[in-house]
Amino acid sequence: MARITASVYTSHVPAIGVAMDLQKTGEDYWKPLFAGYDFSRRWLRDNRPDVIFLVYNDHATAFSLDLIPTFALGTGAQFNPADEGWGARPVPVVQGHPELASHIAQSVIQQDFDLTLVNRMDVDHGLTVPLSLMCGEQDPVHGAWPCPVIPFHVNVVQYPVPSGQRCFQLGQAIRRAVESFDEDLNVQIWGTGGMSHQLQGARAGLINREWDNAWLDQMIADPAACAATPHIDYVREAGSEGIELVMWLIARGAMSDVAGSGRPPRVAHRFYHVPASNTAVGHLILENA
Amino acid sequence: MARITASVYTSHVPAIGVAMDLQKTGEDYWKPLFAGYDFSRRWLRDNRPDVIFLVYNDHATAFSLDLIPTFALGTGAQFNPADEGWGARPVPVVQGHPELASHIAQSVIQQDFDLTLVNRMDVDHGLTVPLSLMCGEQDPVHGAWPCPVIPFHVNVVQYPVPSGQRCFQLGQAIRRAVESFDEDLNVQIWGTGGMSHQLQGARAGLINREWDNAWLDQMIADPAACAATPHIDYVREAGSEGIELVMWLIARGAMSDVAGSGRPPRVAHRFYHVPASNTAVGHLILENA
Amino acid sequence: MALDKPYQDIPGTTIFDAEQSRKGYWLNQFCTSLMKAENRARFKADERAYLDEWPMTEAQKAAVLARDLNACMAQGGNIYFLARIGATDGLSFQQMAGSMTGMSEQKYRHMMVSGGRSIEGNRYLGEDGDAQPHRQPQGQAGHTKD
Amino acid sequence: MALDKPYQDIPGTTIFDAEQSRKGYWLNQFCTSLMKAENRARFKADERAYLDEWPMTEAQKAAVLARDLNACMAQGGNIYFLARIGATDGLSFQQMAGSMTGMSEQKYRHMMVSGGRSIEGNRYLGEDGDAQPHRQPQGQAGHTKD
Ligand SMILES: [Fe+3]
Ligand SMILES: [Fe+3]
Repeated sequence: MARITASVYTSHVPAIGVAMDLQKTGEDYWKPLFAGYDFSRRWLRDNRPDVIFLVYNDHATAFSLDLIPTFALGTGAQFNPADEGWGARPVPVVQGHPELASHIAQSVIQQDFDLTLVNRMDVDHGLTVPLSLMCGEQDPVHGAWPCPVIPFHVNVVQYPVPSGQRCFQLGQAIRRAVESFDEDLNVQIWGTGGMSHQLQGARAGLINREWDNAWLDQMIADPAACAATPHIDYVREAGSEGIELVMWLIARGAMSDVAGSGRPPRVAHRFYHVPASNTAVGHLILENA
Repeated sequence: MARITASVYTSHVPAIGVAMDLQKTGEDYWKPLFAGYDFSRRWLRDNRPDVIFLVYNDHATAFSLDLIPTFALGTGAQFNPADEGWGARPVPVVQGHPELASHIAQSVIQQDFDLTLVNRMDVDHGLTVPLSLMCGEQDPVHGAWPCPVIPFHVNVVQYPVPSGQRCFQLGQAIRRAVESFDEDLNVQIWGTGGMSHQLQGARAGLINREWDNAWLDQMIADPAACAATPHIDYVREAGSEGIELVMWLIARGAMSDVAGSGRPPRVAHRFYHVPASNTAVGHLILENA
Repeated sequence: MALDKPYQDIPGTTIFDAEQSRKGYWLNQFCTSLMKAENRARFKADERAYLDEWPMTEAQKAAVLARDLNACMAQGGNIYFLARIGATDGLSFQQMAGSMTGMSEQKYRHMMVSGGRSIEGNRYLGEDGDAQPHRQPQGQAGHTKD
Repeated sequence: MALDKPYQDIPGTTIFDAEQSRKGYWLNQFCTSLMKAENRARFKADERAYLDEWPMTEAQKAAVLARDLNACMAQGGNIYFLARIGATDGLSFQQMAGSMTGMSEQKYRHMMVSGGRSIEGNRYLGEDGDAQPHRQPQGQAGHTKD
């Protein structure tokens, strides 16, 4: 049977993609950020999954105001990097895993999550920047991501966005779905976005290092309590775009301790850095113990 | 405050639209069917709502396999009748109610239903045939539907479709949402699709009059029990397209007896007829008592 | 895969689930393309050439060319998508549905006005209703299969 | 409307809720159109003419022409949509975000590398943080508002 072995969490700032695409990672501004991912790239090579279930949000790229899904699961065979206005990122096409994705869709809808299934969409920096951070530079044509990726989009742009509680429960449903897939697959679930940042208004540039780290502590140790954090706390304490953190709770909900294994996950890596552009960057790797 | 005063249920067979659009309603084949809606048209004139919340399913018209929402709520200002391959039906444009629709969206998402919001889509026979049946012929340019309509699409095309239970709970959530809208509006909720029919394979043409009527009896008198009907019963007993009936449970769930008023709804009208093309036509009007 | 598919014991019925949808993806996308008048015209002008623009299997293309809707369904087609082919040919839903039963258009229409196909014997595979595999094609009783 | 909007007491912050989304629908749709190179070229060639193709309010058009992102937000714009205007102008997200604070690009960048804007005094309207209305525009201390 398939199983979720680890979860990875990381912010997905567009400027990080730009820094990698323009070979600026050695500049003083960027060095400390990328240093925080050195371990992670080795870890991913040593713990290469068969499939990555990647939770992210589209930023008005594939989904305009014409159509706003709360949760959208990519069941297609492949997904192209999107042109977000500055040209498409020079990274490999994302290969999907239609069999596992369709299986998860069936299971999760029958667990009363009202998914939208998507066979055709372009994926923006929300999905490709985490892949770049964890896998390093990849030639768009001759390179490749290490394995198939199932994109899972969460609306965090137009309110109301799903609650932390709903996201946490969804993660648990995804775990049950993966474990009912017959093929023997090593699946990682990644949660992306955050941490504190605000891209708008007089309060733009807000960073709340203390709140971010307290949130991380609680998300690791007591995720059910963390999931009860109301939206308003994210917005007030972590900025209007800090709400992206609810996506991390989907990945966290899929870990085995939540399903009652009794053993808290092992923190393989933890990193925090300010700033990347407007944003506080948080990063975690949790392994099922 | 806004309130849901009545629910209307009707099948939405494309051939019924064709019969009206080509002035064939006086033919022997169609007369008994349209006679079943004479009362309903008078009733709608006498009980004209301010808004109709119309639950239907798109039939691979607005939504192809590119994107399959489980639940899609139309928050746009207007919706054009779709060209389903035979040309668009000659009926008026559907005017939406963006304020109430957005309000319902906000409330229902916060009640943990993972809606997709849609501002631009064409509406197919699933939505326009019930309007035609209840309102009679309307000139596409000089005519108009009696009030704004909020389209609500349910996926019943690709399995898994939402359970009857989920639909029934959604109806309850919609009622709560409507009742928290400040403006004083008379809202009707319509559920469409069904009854028994199968459009495919060696079993095409299946009709199950006994099952249909027993299901209607139970849906009226004990909707919670009716909502527990598993998918397989619909498919086996009412044909592969009979599954559309889960949409009626959304409308039924929004009635006040379900919210604990204690008074069962008044059956203002009930009608059943076989056939319209491949389908058994069922029709109900329930008023909150 | 371990998920339950309780609907596989119903005669003459294909459920369009995720697996069918994956199998029929390009077939159904081709059908959707026929919602545009210019595509219908191009398809009619040279069906084979138009089909060859799509990454469909040869079996899917053959099923479309033969207007064999049962074969289309077996290859992952869904009736609401396949209806675009029928619309292109000027057929009604009743003609399309009837074409899958082996009955003549007249006989199918007569069955419908007489109350439709009976459920008796057609709930489970292995019963003796008219939709059961051993009684196909329908409307051919006493005739040799051709 | 009776739904709770608990986020209205945060200084310098607009939440893109259903009401904002309705207000800003065409503004944001206009922004989305700039994801196509040919539309960016047409917009740049004659901004006013391109804007006039959209059913936007005059206030929305003026805010776009002035590149006043705070005014765009007040008219229903959302930053991820508005970013398409910035991309058309060759701006980064940091430049766009900074432009809404009244700070110079240098000062904003310096604030960020120094750890970002402090939360202290910026949680609730009526406190005394730098994002509060009575301290706008920022970075103008000692200067008369112009
Ligand atoms: Fe983001
Ligand atoms: Fe239907």
